[in-house]
Amino acid sequence: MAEPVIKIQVQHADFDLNDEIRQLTAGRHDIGAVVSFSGLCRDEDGTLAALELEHYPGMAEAEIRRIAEQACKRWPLAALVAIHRHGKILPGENIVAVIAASKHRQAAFDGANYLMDFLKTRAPFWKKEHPKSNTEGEWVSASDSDDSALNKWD
Amino acid sequence: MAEPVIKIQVQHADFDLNDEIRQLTAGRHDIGAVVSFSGLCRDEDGTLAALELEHYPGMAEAEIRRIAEQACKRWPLAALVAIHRHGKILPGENIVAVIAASKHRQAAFDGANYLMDFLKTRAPFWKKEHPKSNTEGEWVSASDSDDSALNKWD
Amino acid sequence: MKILYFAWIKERVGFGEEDIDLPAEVKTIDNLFTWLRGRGEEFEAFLEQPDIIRVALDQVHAPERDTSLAGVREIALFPPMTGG
Amino acid sequence: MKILYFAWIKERVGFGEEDIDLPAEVKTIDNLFTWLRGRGEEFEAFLEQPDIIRVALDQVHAPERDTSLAGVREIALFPPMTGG
Repeated sequence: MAEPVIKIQVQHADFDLNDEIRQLTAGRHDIGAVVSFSGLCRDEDGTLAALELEHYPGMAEAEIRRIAEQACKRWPLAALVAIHRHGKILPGENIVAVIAASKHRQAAFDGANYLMDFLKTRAPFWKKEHPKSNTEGEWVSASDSDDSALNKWD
Repeated sequence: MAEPVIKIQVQHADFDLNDEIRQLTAGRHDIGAVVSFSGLCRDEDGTLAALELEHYPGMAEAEIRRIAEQACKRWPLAALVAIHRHGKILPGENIVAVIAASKHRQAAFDGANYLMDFLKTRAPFWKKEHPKSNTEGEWVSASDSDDSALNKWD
Repeated sequence: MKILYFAWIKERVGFGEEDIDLPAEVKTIDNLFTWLRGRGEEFEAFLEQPDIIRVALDQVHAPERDTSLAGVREIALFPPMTGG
Repeated sequence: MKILYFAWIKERVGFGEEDIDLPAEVKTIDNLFTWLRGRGEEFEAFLEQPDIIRVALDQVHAPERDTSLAGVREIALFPPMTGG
């Protein structure tokens, strides 16, 4: 298989998964499976005005790239894309997308899942919740379940 | 969580993953994770003119729905979509899409992966390869690796 | 009884669908296979390896060959699935 | 040395970035924490629980507190990540 294509973007703008997938499969006939993950801003209580996503420019891209390179060593991937938004994000909007492409489906599932698990705990992004009721927001605490999700890759 | 939304479509027309995901998340703020799988027509040798997908109308939809209902019993899914194309499909084109939505990411990954594994071996579809060199096509043989992929769900 | 054939089985039989009155002694899938073999060499040919033939009764997989056909309206015979 | 602060650490310190000449005795991350504590109560406050502070040296995670700062141009201090 050719060298995997890795594309990492940190941006405020939203993304179109279909376009992203079309770009990475265009002109290639060796990709049989594409798995995408999108993470959305939840608000089950209806109390959230917006999320604010802060990041460490430079390191955010570099760290996701390091994780993507690890994934490409572990599975035969044709392409791996990660797009993480920053700035203000409203309930129901996209926060992050990961796309993994491979010849066969299990590598694509595992590659996308692995990249998300490590991105969650290692990529320098921080969420602040701005409630509708309150002008001052609160920083989200890191989740133990995100840390323990990494155990499945040992 | 509300009753999961299940949508099964068997059609010749292509699909737009972004539109499908937008439809199932529209107006909902309880979905934090969406995983999509798309299966594409490969042709690494450059010898394939087209795939022909035959199916059993009625049973194809019913069988995928039975698998989707099993997945919804096993994981807390908000929505599960499967779209399977039939008829003539060219190299690089989409064959199938599965989308799973949930509050958290692992359920979405597992739901999509499970639905694909069982769809592969239980949904009544058959592929015939029409080579560029030959007017008469050949039916694809079932794959042992697809059968053994089911073991991970035991 | 409506009987459906798919993929290469349909090609060997020469048609995809038939409506047929099954004799009273055809009570199970096994009985059906035996009876079909007697209908001509196109049926014998695809039933040479009966273990690989999949059967659905009223659009539900029926993996056991001693399953009764009582009350069934639609039988489908097809090779292992290769979709997805 | 460039020092960056993120998220609630930035809010407590009051700024996100500074250029500063570290004294020669600040040779490790541990030394840096000790020295920062002496700079005022806004630094003491965020360093009350030093174990939860993450450190990156030149944009690479540095989980060990005895890691040397020799040759480093950019140090970042931030809370556990909550992206994705």
